Parts: sequence; structure tokens; C-alpha cells
Amino acid sequence: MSGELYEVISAVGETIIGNRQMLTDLDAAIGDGDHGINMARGFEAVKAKLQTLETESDIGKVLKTVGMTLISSVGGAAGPLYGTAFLRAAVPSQGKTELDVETIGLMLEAAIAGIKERGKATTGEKTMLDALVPAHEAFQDGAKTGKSVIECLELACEAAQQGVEFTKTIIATKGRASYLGERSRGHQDPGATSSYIMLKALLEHLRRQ
Amino acid sequence: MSGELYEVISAVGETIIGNRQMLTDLDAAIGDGDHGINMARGFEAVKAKLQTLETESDIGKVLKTVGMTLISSVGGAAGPLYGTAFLRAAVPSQGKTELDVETIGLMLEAAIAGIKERGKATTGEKTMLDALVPAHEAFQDGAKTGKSVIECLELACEAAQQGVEFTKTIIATKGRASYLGERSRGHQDPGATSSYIMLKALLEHLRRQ
Amino acid sequence: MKKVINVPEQVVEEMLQGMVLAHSQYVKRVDGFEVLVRANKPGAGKVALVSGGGSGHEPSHAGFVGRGMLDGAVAGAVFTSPTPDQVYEAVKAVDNGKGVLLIIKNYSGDVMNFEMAIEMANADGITVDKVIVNDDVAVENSTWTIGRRGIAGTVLVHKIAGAKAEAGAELEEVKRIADKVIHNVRSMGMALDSCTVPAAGKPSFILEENEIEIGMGIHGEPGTHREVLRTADEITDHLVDKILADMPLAAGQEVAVLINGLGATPLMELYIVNRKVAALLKEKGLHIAKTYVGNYMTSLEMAGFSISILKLDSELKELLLAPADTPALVQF
Amino acid sequence: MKKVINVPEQVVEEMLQGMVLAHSQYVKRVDGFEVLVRANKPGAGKVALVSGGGSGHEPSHAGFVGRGMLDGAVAGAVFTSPTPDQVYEAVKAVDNGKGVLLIIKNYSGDVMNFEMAIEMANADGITVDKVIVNDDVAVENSTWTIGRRGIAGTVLVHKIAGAKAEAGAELEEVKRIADKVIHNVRSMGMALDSCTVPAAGKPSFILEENEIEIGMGIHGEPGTHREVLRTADEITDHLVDKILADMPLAAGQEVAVLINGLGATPLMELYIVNRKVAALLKEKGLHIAKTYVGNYMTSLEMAGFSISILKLDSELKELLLAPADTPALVQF
Ligand SMILES: Nc1ncnc2c1ncn2[C@@H]1O[C@H](COP(=O)(O)OP(=O)(O)O)[C@@H](O)[C@H]1O
Ligand SMILES: Nc1ncnc2c1ncn2[C@@H]1O[C@H](COP(=O)(O)OP(=O)(O)O)[C@@H](O)[C@H]1O
Ligand SMILES: [Mg+2]
Ligand SMILES: [Mg+2]
Ligand SMILES: [Mg+2]
Ligand SMILES: [Mg+2]
Repeated sequence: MSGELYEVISAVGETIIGNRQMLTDLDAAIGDGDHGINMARGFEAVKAKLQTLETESDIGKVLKTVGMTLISSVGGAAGPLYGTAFLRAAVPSQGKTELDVETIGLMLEAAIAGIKERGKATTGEKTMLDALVPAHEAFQDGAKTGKSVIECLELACEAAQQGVEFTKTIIATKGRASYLGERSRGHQDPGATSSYIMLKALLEHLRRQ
Repeated sequence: MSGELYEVISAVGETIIGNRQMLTDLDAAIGDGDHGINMARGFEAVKAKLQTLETESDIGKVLKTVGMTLISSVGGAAGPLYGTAFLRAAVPSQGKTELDVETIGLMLEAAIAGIKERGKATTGEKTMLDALVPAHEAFQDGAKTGKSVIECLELACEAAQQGVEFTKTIIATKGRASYLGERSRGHQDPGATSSYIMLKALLEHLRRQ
Repeated sequence: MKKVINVPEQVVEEMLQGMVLAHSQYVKRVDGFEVLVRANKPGAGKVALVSGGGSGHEPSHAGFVGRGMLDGAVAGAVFTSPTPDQVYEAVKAVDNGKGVLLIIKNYSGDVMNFEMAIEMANADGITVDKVIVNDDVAVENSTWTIGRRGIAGTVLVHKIAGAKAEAGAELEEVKRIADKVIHNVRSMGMALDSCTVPAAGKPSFILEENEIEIGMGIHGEPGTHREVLRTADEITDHLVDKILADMPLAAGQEVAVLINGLGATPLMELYIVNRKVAALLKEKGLHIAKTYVGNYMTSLEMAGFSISILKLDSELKELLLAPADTPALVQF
Repeated sequence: MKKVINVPEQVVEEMLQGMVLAHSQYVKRVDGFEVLVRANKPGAGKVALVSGGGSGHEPSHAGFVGRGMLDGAVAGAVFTSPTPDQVYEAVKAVDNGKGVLLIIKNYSGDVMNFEMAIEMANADGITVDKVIVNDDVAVENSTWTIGRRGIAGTVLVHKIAGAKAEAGAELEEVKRIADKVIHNVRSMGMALDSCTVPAAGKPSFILEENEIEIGMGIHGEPGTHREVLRTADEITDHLVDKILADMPLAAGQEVAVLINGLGATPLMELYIVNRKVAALLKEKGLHIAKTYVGNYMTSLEMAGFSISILKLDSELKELLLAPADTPALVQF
């Protein structure tokens, strides 16, 4: 796998693993307290798997492996959702070796479509979509005005962060947290948070390049 | 039942019921934490039963009823032991209506013999016998020198109290506390304590007459 | 966290090994997967039943693998739905040509992972169908939920659908019966105390001394509300009320009752609850044809219980009373 | 104290009512007494078995009343031996002319109360004999004890002596078999956490976070010592060591294993323990003919477990594997 690609995935993975406790605590407040544990288990598995792809430079192939690995290691709601997201993002990035603005835009779009389909959800239901959908929109706005990858991702991250904030104001209607109804108000959604920190990790990694 | 006899038994019973927690705590430290609960349940049953014996003045008959009631309500080790003790004490007091020195001496003797037989125990094993046996000896010493019931009981109580103190210095070899072995040292025996407070209650009741 | 475990990462693996060692006459491992199937695979001609979910609900689900109940069970991480590949392996291992029915508890994660497994199995040409159990009346079926949770009533689905499959019914029939149970079973629970997921290391929630949670899920997820501890009779009254408000039953109706311990509740307390449940149902003129009391669908060492009531007809009753021979439920 | 009860004074009474309501096909009440006997009294020609003790050990003892195990069970107050009159009623209720065997756990209170009951029954001309179970190796059989405690191994005595009685053996034979089990079974337990006797209202003892008690009795009485929490494998190692030091077994020997939960221990943890027990016994060349894992002899909501190992010969093995049909153990 090309060095850079490997490092991008690693950076995202390490961020999730590093935020295991925080994500778990968020889930404990309104869900069943396992989101960080699940995601960290998944990215530990990804880490192990990535070793076998050292020479691979096709982004699509790598993302497909990540998706498959997440599906078979995360479980819960996040596993199928993020797994599907990566699998779908692998389609427009198939054959690509560079994370350019257009590719990332298409990847986000495909990932979101996959999540919506798999989870039968839409925005406003206090899920990861509340971070990802606005992030994608902001990214596309940036792309339309010719901004760089980093600039577009900055816009996306900002929007994702606002999306996470927004999840505090609404009640959950999807996933285990939804059983809490009104009591979920005031708490931020763990899945939206993990989505945000993954985007943020990507941005920060690219900034460091 | 003659008023006095009724009141003696009631006084003893109330003392046990009043010390439910203390006896339980002592048992919790070295046994299974139920001695006070068991004894209180027994004397609650005795209280209810005594109503049916209002006109009975035969000490033996009353003690037999107390013994039978304790046997069928206390359970554990204390039930058969105290039950047997009262049943046996009922023999020399059969037909008696007065708690004189001689009768009390014989009652104590019979009670102790019953406990030893039922429990296959002797003094020095950290049981109620360590209060009752010295109490009986002191009582007899007083009786031999012509002391009054109250004086004899004073001697008996003092000896019983010393017996309770003595149980702190030895390890248990009978009952559930015995499983504790060395760790029972330093703790006073709950059964010795209940024996002592019953004698004390008898003394104090008679003093008040 | 005080637990008799080695390392949190290994609890599911070591538990499965311990189960197989204890119950080798009933279950065996599908090598390399968190899947237990019957030690003796039934011959062709039997629809296979697979259930599963997060671990921590023992004896559910592997404890019900055996004659008259499940053919296979999939164990996810603690309180986390198993992944699709695991479910897929279970399906492949139990299928013998008459199709496989998946019994899923209604949690988004479980539904998604099991559905992905169905897609995988269908691609292999295996006929797989599913039912989704949603017996928990604590969660209102309103616009803001994705439906009710599946809790202890699931065990009754295993029992009854399992008996139907054992009797040689076709997949469609077995599914019909499973759905009939789901349609007629209601449950609700309460918790005195939380539990601790090994990997989390601390309690999923904290209740004050004297505080209880009503309508708890089986994953430590919060219930409908908290209140001050009341008597067993009052709590039972409330739960039965909620269940019967959701599923009104006419006098003379036959029912089955499951008083399910969540893990740390002494049988003594479950029997005290059962006494009140029986009294309440009798008052309403209902007849209890069968009662189960014990730990069937637990939440690790959570203290608390749930009550399930199943409305019976002659078909359901006969299947409920049919024999079962599994590690956790033997009935003849 | 957080418990699903009404009032502490009524827990035993209400529990018994709840048990009878749940298991009316198995047990019925002896009116006015804390005694449950089989719903269908076996015909003459069968020696009757009675066990009992303090309550709080559920499913022991009434949970084992049924075909192939006990004929009657007597429930004392929580953790307190029942009184002689109660045991006497049980004996009268179950006797059908072939004599009655009392299975007593070795606690002074139990022994005294049951012995008084024997005196009462003998006076009536009923033949009654007794065995005293003392399987707990935690307590050394030294000069300063009155022998070992009886704990979970008692259930194996119920099972095996029950099978012998069901087979029509005479009282003497049933007693011989019961004593043979007692002679060949050893147990030892540990606790992670205490329990609370309802009438006491507070925990029987307090363990620090991270502290465990080794060699606990089943009444909350302290064990042999306290130590820092170790891994499941280490704890299991220690307990098995103690058991086998007391009862050395030669390679090739067949045994039965009972991993008994004390009330609040998740099955998951019991299976993790079983995995290690099986490994240790295998290492020593022992063959496990039968394993039980679950809550058989509990201590209310105590967290912890005990391990029992029973040395088998062909006679014991056959009786252990014989059918049983009781509320808490069904085996065919
Ligand atoms: N149907 C859904 N669509 C989109 N996202 C969802 C859906 N259900 C749950 N999520 C997301 O998944 C997160 C929970 O993931 P996780 O805790 O790992 O799984 P589980 O809910 O099974 O315990 C939620 O915070 C939410 O963002
Ligand atoms: N064999 C015995 N002989 C005399 N007294 C005994 C014997 N065994 C126990 N005791 C007394 O009984 C007391 C314990 O009574 P209790 O707690 O009510 O019963 P249990 O030990 O069954 O819980 C002990 O403190 C001791 O004084
Ligand atoms: Mg979660
Ligand atoms: Mg005691
Ligand atoms: Mg989860
Ligand atoms: Mg006791």
C-alpha cells in the first residue's frame, strides 16, 4: 500500500482508538455504552489487516478492505453502517491513487447513500448522518468554489462539528438511544461524534503532510 | 398465668427483642448474622403464645410452653439449644409457683445439661455455655452461703458477663462461627451474650419488684 | 469492576469454550466463529432456527440450542450484535435444505447485521427468512422510535417456533408461528442496579440507593423513567398493568408467564413477583397454562427482572408444552 | 437494601406461594407449614427423601423436589435452619412406609433441628435416617471445627440418592449411596461480594473494591481468608488445587463437575471458570462424565461461585445420569 494511504487510514484509526473512552461514554449516556469499544475493535482489526496491503495504492481496494473488515469486526449498528459506508466509498475511488477534491466528494456522497440505505434513516434523527450530511454539503460548496482538499475538509469538519452540536438539540429516533426519547435531548450522538472525529483526523493528517 | 410470672417472661423477651440488632451484629462479625433476628422472632412468638396462658401459675408449665415455642420458631442453632434449655428448666420447676433460690438453681442446672446434650458442647468452645456455666456456679456459691434470689442472680450475672468477656479471648469451635477459627478471636460470642442479657433481664425485673 | 474473568477481550471466546465443554452432548463450535450449533445436526427435513445477539444475555442464546428449540446461536461481543459473517456461518452450518429462520431481537444493529447475513446466504442459494421480536411494551411504538425492543419474550419464540420446526413444518409455517408468538407476547422489565460491560470497566449507569429504573432494556440502556423503590407487589402491579394495557385480554383467556431474572436477582425475589403476577392474572379471570421463572435472558449481573405474558391459543399452547432438550431448558 | 420484596418478614412465605404457583405440576404445599412436597406422591414402595435448610439458597431445596430427586423440602427463615416441627411435618407428609432419609448440610443448627425432628418422627413409629453433607474443603477438618460445612455438593447427593430411591432401593441402600456421594464429593467457593439478608437489611460483610473472599460459606459467613481479585484462571486453579489436595485422584478417574453460581454471578463467568476447570482436570488425566453449570445452591444475591468435584464409579455415574424431573433440574 502506498505510504500515504496507509498513513491516512492509520491516522483515522488511531484517532478512533484514542477516543474509545469518550465515544463509549457518550453512548453510555443515551445508548448502551459500547460505541467506542466497537469502533476501536474495528479499527484494531483494520490495523492488523492493513499490514497485508502494504503495496496497494488503489484507494478503492484499500477502502473495500477497510469496509469488509469493519463489517466483520465492529458489530452493533455502527458496524454495518460504517462498513457499508467504506464499501460504497470504495466504488468512486476504485483505481484512484490520489485523494483529490472530486474523489473525496464522490466518496462522501456514496458513503452517505450507503448509510441511509442500510440504516433506513435520514438527517434529524440524531445519527451519524447529522454530521456526515452537512459535512458533505459543506465540502461540495467548497469544491464548487475551487477550494483545495484541505480547505474543503476544513469546511466539512466545521459543518460536521455543528452537526454534532445539533444532535444535542434533538431526540434520537434511530438506534438504541432512540428508546430514550426526550431523555436523549441534551446529549450528543456518539455516531455523529465518531464521524466528525474521523473527518477531523483525515484533515489533520493531510495538514501535517 | 400469674401476673408476676407473665411479667418475668415478658421482661426477658422484651430485652431480647430490644437487643435484636446488637445480637445480630455480633453474629455478623463471626457467624452468619442472624442470632438477634432468630431470637427476636422466637420471643415474638412467645409473646403471642403467653396470651393463651394468662391464668397459669405453674412455672414448669409456662417454661415448657416457652421452650416448645422457641423450638418451633427460632430455628438455627439457638432454637434447639434455648428451646431444650427451657424445656429442661421446666422439669424442676414443675408445680412451682415461686422463683426461689433452690428452684432457680435447679432450673439453671437442668438447662445447662440440656444444652450440653443437645449441642454436644462444653465450656471453652465459645458458646452460650461460657456464660451459663459460670453463672450457674456463681449462683450456687451464693445459694450455699444463704444469699437471696437477687443476690444470687447478681453473682450469676457478674459471672455471665465475665464469661462473655472470656469468649472474646478464645476461638469458636461450635456453630457457624467456628469456621472462622483464629479469626473469631477478639469477638464476643452472640449466644453467650444473649444468655447473659436474659439473666440480666431476670435480675433487673426482680429488682424492680 | 469485579468479575471472574481473565481479560475483557477474551470473555466471549472463553465463555463459548466453557459452554461447549460443559454441554458437549448438546452443542459444538463452528470452528473459527462465535457460533454454536447442535452437537448432532438433525437430518434433512427440518427447518433450521438461528438466533443470536450480543453476549451477556446467557443462557440466551446458545443455551437454547438443542432439540425442540434452536439449531444455532451466534454470539456477538458483549451487548453488541454479532457481525454478518458470523451469522452467515451459522446459517451455512445449520442449513440442511429446508431453509433457515433467523430470530432477531429488534435493535437496529441486530437487524442490520442479520439482514446483511441474509443477503450473503441468499447469494449462496440458501433460503433464509427472518422474524423480528419486539415484545417490550416499555417503549411506546410512536413516531420517535423504530419500534419496540426485543427482550425476554424472545425465548418463547425460540421455544414455540422450535417445536414447530422440530415437528417438520415448512419454513413458511415456522415463520408464521414465530410471528404469531411475537404478535401475542408482551414484556416489561425493571432494574434495581446496573451491570458492567467487561470492556467498559464501569457500570453502564448508576442508580441511587433506593432508586429503580422502570422499562430497562437488556443492554443497560436506560428505561422509561426512574422512581423510588417500591414493594414487589407495587412494581409487579405496574408492569402487569402496562403489559395488559397494551394487550387487553378477556376473562377466560389462557396465557403463559415468564418471570425472567436479569442476572443478579435471587430466585426468591422472582418467585415473590410470580406470586403477585399469578394473583393479578387470576383476578382478571385469566388462566395460566405454563409459568417459567428463572434467568432466561439476562443482562450480565444486572439486578432486576422482566415479566412476559404470552396469549395462548391451542396451537401455541401445544407447541409451548412440547418437549425441548437444550442446556438451559429441558422439558418433556 | 434494594430488593424486590414486600416485607422482610414475609419473604419465605411469599416465595413458597410463588413457587407452588409456578410449579404446581411438580410441588404442593403442606398446609400451614414451610414445606413443599411432590404434587403427586409416589406410591408405597419408595423411600422418601427430605432436604431443607435456611431459605435464600434457591433453587435449593424445593427446586429439587420431583421425580428422581427429593420428595419434600423444608424452608427455614433466610439462612436459618428450619425448626424441628417443620421437618417433622415434611417427614410425615412424604413417608409412605418405606422410611425417610433426611439430607442435612453440616451446620450445628441444621443438624440439631433435623435430629429433633427424627426424634419426633421416631416417636410416631416412622423410620427416619439421615446423612450429613460436608463437602466444603475450605474448612479444615481439624480439632477446632465440628467438621466441614455442607455446600453445593448437596445437590449431587439429592440427585444420586434420589435416583436410587426412585429405583426402589431400601432406606439402608439409599443411605449407603448418599453417604458414598458425600464421601466422594468436594467443593470450595469464593465470593466477590456479599449478600443482604432481608431481615438484617445490610450486607452480611463488606469487601473492598478489588478484594475477594476465599472459602466462603453459603450463609454469608466469612471464608478462610481475603485476597486481592485475581484472574478467573488463577482463582479456579487455587480452588481446584484445594479440592484435589483433599481428594487426590488418579489419572483415568471419571468425575462429575458442578460450577455453582452463588446468585449474582453471570453464567458467562461460570462458563469461563468451567473452561479452566475442564483444562485442569484434563491435564491431570481425569475424565469429566457430566458437568453442571448454573445456580444450584445460591446465597441470595451473593456474587461468586463454588466448584464441586465428584469422584465417580459406575454406580454413581449411572445414578447421576438417571432421569430427573424437578422445577430446577430436568434430565432425561
Ligand atoms: N439506523 C441508523 N442510521 C444511521 N445511524 C445510525 C442508525 N442507528 C444507529 N446509528 C448510529 O450508530 C450509533 C451507535 O453505534 P453503536 O453504539 O456502535 O451501535 P449500537 O447502537 O448497536 O450499540 C448511533 O450513535 C448513531 O449515530
Ligand atoms: N453446639 C453448640 N452448643 C452450645 N451453643 C452453641 C452451639 N452451637 C452454637 N451455639 C451458640 O449459638 C449461637 C449462634 O446462634 P444462632 O446465630 O441463632 O444460630 P446459627 O449458628 O445456626 O446461625 C452461638 O453464638 C453459640 O453461642
Ligand atoms: Mg451502542
Ligand atoms: Mg447465626
Ligand atoms: Mg450495542
Ligand atoms: Mg443461622
